[in-house]
Amino acid sequence: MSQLPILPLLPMLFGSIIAVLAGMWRAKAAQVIAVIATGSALLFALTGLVIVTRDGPISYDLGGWPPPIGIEYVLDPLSAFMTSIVALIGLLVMIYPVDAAFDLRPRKGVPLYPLALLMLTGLMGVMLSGDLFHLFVFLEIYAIATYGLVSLGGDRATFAALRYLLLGTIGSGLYLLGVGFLYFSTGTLNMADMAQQLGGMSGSPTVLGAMALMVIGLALKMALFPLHVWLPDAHSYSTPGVAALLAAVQVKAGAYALVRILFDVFGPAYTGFDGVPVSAALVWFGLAGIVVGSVMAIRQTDIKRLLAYSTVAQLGYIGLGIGLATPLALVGALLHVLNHAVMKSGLFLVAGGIIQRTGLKAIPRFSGLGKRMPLTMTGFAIAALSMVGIPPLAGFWSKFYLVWATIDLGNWVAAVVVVGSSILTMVYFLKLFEQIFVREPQEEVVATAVEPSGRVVGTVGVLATAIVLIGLFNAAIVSQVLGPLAERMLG
Amino acid sequence: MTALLELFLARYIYLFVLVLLAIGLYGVLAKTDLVKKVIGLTIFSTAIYLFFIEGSLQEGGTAPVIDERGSDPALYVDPLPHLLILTAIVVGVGVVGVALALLVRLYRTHGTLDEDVIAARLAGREVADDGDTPEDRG
Amino acid sequence: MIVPLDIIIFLVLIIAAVLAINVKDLLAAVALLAGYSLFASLLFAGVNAVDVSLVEAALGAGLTGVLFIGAILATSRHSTAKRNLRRRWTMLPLIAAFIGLMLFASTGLPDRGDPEAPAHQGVSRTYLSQSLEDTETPNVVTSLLADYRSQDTLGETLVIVTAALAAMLVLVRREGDDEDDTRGSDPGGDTSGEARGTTDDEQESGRDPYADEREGGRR
Amino acid sequence: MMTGAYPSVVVRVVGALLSPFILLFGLYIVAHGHYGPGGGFAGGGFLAVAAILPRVTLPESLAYKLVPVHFGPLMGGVGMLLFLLCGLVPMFFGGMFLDYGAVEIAGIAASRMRYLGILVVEIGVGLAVFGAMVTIFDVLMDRSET
Repeated sequence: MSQLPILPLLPMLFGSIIAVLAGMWRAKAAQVIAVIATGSALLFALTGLVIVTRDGPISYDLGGWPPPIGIEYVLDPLSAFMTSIVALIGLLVMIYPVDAAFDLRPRKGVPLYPLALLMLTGLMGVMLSGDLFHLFVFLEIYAIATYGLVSLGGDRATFAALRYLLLGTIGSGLYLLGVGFLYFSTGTLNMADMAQQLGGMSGSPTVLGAMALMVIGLALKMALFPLHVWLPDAHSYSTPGVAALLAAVQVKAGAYALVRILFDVFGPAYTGFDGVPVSAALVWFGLAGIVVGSVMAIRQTDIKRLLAYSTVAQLGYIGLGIGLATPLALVGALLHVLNHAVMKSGLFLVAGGIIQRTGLKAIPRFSGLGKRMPLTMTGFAIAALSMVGIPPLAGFWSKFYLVWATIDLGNWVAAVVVVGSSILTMVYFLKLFEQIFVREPQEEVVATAVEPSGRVVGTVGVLATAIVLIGLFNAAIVSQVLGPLAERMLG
Repeated sequence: MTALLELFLARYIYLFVLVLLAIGLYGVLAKTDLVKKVIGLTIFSTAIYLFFIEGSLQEGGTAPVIDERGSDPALYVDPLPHLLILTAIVVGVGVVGVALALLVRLYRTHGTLDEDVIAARLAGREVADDGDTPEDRG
Repeated sequence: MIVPLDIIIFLVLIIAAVLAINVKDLLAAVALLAGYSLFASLLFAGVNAVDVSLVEAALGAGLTGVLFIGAILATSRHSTAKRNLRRRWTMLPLIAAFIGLMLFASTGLPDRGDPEAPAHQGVSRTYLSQSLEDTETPNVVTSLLADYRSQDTLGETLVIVTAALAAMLVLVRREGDDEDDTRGSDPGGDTSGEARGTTDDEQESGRDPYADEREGGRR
Repeated sequence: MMTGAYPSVVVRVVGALLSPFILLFGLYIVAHGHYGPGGGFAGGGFLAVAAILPRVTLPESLAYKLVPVHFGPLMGGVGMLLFLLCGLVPMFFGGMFLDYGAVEIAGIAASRMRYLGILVVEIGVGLAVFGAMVTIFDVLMDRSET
């Protein structure tokens, strides 16, 4: 299986290009190709995950050139884990009905699915790359595809996309500058090789500066507080399918790159703490993000905007986990990447279903939806309860590991914030629950609404099941995949 | 004095690149005209290209095309940053293309490219149809 | 590389950059930007980066300029934006912090053209000494681009294709079902003209077969 | 807007005359990448200019007959596909993705194979850049078919 690392990427690469050409011929063909491509990518990624957790990482030399010379792809538990998440969420969004997901009827030559595929390709490339510059290239692929997809949401979304483009390009520019500093002080671009070279120069101002630049750049991409300014608009104005992709996997690519670079490339220079304020900054900004995101979410009346601010808060958890830099915290952060992907995409897809049937976005008008759409709303309830952190659902466990990690370190402020934010999350979801389940239908559109189409219910059902399963089997995930991974990265 | 001059000669590239980066960043962050912002972005990225390419210089090296002098690395400049910047230039053109497409679409709706005006207008509208008027469907 | 010439070009670059973001006439700004890119490509040629110089001149200066001019002709030539002094002042500390960080970081970088610099002792030695043997290609940048690091080039080509597709999607014709329209409303909406403002292409829309349909969607 | 016949005869004639030469130069640059500055990106850029120039100067009906609108995305896809196939073929010979040297054809040394692989890749890149740039221009000029 020496070809394994490239296998998840190949169907995506070919699929997106073939979808472009097929889409010029038949409008429907592109979606079929997209489903096939993401489906086979998911299959390969899961196979990869099973094999690498058993046998250890596989390295792949592109073009047959050994690593420092050529570009290396690395399939290790972390990248296989992330790639699987991307492929899973991607597949569900591709199956989701096109009008509800993208608010655009497919037509000949409209590159809707090719662009969505290219975004997923970029995300997977980021996750597989073992080369600092190559990571930048794929960072830009998914970013550019995102700018196009966000603009589907209409006028405000276009404006949000432009603002995101300006900030995102500055972010990748800063990352590129960081890569430049590292290259000129080590003479290599390969991550493993660079980690070795950097081992002897942890105090050098260039390395510290490069670390700061790369962290700022990637934090912009990941929308970590206070660099999240582009996120609420871009996520809430884009169409439900795009928003699900953005919140579930797109911002996680930044988080992944941050984990990869801080722990695998900078390694001791980062975790050693001596005089390096980067990790402390991540902790405090993560906490601030949790508080600000939750408080802002409570104040929203538009469901998609509420979910967008909640994403800011959830990304704060991930930033906190990366900043604490202990194995437990890293497990919590990575588990939260998975949980948040499943929960938030589920919530956005539910919102898409509501919009598909009723056209409503304002929460005060949701009264009685629970009676009209029982299946969809059950999925919604599971995802929302998981977001709050009710055991034994998935969302509980990642917070549990994070709290454990903060108590371990004696960082009581962080522990209080994490627990307290659950209450804030409860507040904004209770508001929704009251409207949906307790009240009687008041609006004409609600009273006549029916369950969304089968594919909507199906995708939401898959995600809700996944939330329950991840919650029940989280011990297996942690002990088999994430635990050893965190130990290795920090050991 | 000569020491200072030598220091300047060895490092002046960084100073100039830094000035250009700052101008570009200022253009993106402080200007309100959207075209000017994209121009600032281009200035910013071109300054990054300069940073890389100037770093590839090796005293006495010529262009990295192997000629009859043989393939001793000391004879040529470092080709790797050249490749990286080739890539970055193409990426930059792509980003500018998408940015301009977004600009054109915004202009068609609003008839202006002033960021503050568009933002105010969108915010005003947001308040207006907060209550899910039928137009909000879709 | 001739140092005084370098410094002069850098000064020209700075002047062009400052003017490009400050002149009111956007066409002039784009011309200045193209000039900026051309002078940058001159600098690239000066340090023997011939490939980069060519690409920067063709794509960076040429095609970017064409795209900018196209966009300006499709929108408006004069910058009407008002100054936002508050934003300007809040941004200055950020930029100052960035400059400080960069200055701090650059103290550890090697001197200009230093043959002992780590970058010249790293992987690029392999490329230079092996390229002719491995690939029969004298131009090392080409063998790097299309062989040693061909996956980068694959990604890069994908980027430009993605950009083209994204631009298509951004400006896709909406058949009158844009976000602000109710489903099934008359696509030839008659309120379209007023919200569009004064556009330079007003007279052009008469001969555009899609114009009616489009304007309905773009109120 | 800008597309359509330019009012000045001189510009029209010069544009019409210049375009084929730019095209030729672009092809030369694509092919010449092995030995000197150039390659797919710069060459593709020149090809795109050669296609855009008639769009700016000549009458629309003629210009869009020379290089139709759907040509842009088509060439982008075809060029990219060429590149990807070039990467895929070595995998059937047991090599890695994009490892042209692994392709075994009797009488051709591995280094020669790499040389040819680079050529194919450059052509693919040239086509893709050409297609993408023309598409972006058409889209900005409101001429695309979508």
